[in-house]
Amino acid sequence: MSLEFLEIYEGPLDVDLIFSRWRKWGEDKNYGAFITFVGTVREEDSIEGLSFDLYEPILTDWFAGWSQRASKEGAVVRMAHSFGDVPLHRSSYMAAVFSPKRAVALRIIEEFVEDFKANAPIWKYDIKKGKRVYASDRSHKIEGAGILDIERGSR
Amino acid sequence: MSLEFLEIYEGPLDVDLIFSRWRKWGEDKNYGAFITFVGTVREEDSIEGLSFDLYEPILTDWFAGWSQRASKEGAVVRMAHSFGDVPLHRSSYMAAVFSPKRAVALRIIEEFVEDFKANAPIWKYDIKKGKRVYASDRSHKIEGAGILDIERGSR
Amino acid sequence: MVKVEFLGPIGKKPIEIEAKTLKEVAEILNKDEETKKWLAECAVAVNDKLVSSLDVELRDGDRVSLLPPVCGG
Amino acid sequence: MVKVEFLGPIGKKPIEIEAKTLKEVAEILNKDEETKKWLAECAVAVNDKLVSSLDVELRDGDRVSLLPPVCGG
Repeated sequence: MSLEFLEIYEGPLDVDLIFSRWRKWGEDKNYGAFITFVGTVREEDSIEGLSFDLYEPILTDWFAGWSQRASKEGAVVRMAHSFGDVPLHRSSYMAAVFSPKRAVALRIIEEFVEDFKANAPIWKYDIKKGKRVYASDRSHKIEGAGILDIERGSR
Repeated sequence: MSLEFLEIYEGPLDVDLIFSRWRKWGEDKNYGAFITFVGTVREEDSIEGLSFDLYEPILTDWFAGWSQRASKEGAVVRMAHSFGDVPLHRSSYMAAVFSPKRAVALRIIEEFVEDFKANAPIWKYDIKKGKRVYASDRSHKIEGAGILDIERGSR
Repeated sequence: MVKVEFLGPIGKKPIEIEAKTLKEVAEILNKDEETKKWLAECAVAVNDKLVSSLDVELRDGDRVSLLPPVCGG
Repeated sequence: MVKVEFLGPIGKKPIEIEAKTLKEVAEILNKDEETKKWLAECAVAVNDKLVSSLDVELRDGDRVSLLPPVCGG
């Protein structure tokens, strides 16, 4: 596991540059399969963009767990994510899996991206009329959420 | 379906250039998820590279079928493949899926790449001591193969 | 003293409270109406490690973080 | 006359034969020892469309293609 494989940027990602760097790295390491996922801000619901907060210590732990899991199958995961504002049609998220052969890489990219959506400590806001609006309708409780809610818990 | 979305090149792919062109196209079309698969020639079994033959008319039909299938789910597939020789650590195959949301794209990339491996009319050769050696051990019969083998069929 | 941090959209400054266990933290947070509405939604970390139970002893200087529902990407 | 093409690694030049059906093509190809060994492995296309049965009538100028096992990527 290398922590350099988790990259955090303020504002939109320079997708081509990151892709090219990752590609070269994978070629040098003799990987046969290289899959990338790029998440781009869609124009919808009259938003002006998205904005993100992230909590780096727990994000790093989450990512380290995935690096270990991937390495057991001979694969490597890499990721880049934005914080702050990302305009329409620009990208806030890139994930990649490298492996010697395709089948492992195709499986891991799906599991990695789905788990990222469910558990990575990142918060999304729509930008509307210049203001951040928490995207609560699209957000997911982290596994184990709710333990502090002792009143509801004891009902 | 657009046949321009199937690109065929002699020799290795210029991966960064193709990626960047596809990415820009997807941003302009307002897709939120963009997944790419890149297949790179691994250094193994003392090969000097790989070489490919492909049969374009049937490859085009196969790809057109996939384009239709993807478009029913609001997605787009793109692909680039080499013919002729591809050296070690260079890439011969790129596939991409664009879709508004991630789940469809993650599913389609896997199905597309697996079906490509099973049925696209492309033949692979190892290059050893400057000669092409058909990779028969890694090759797969196309669905429905064997109908001409009437002697075995009538046993 | 234990520091309690409210991450992301909760939009509340950190507070310092006296508590010997995570259960005591929960009791204190339930008394604040603004905070209370987030509690059912939030995961909890102690010193940046997610925890799954309130049976956690706390020491002076420990940090408790509340993580509301996430949506990266 | 029907043209028979041998794609990819079969490495054999196209041939022209007299045949009214794909079944007749199969019978002719089974007589050639070199070609025969590929038949169990090959898919077949008539005028660039894959076919799944020998019950295909052929016309003058039709093309029959043999596609050996594939491995793209």
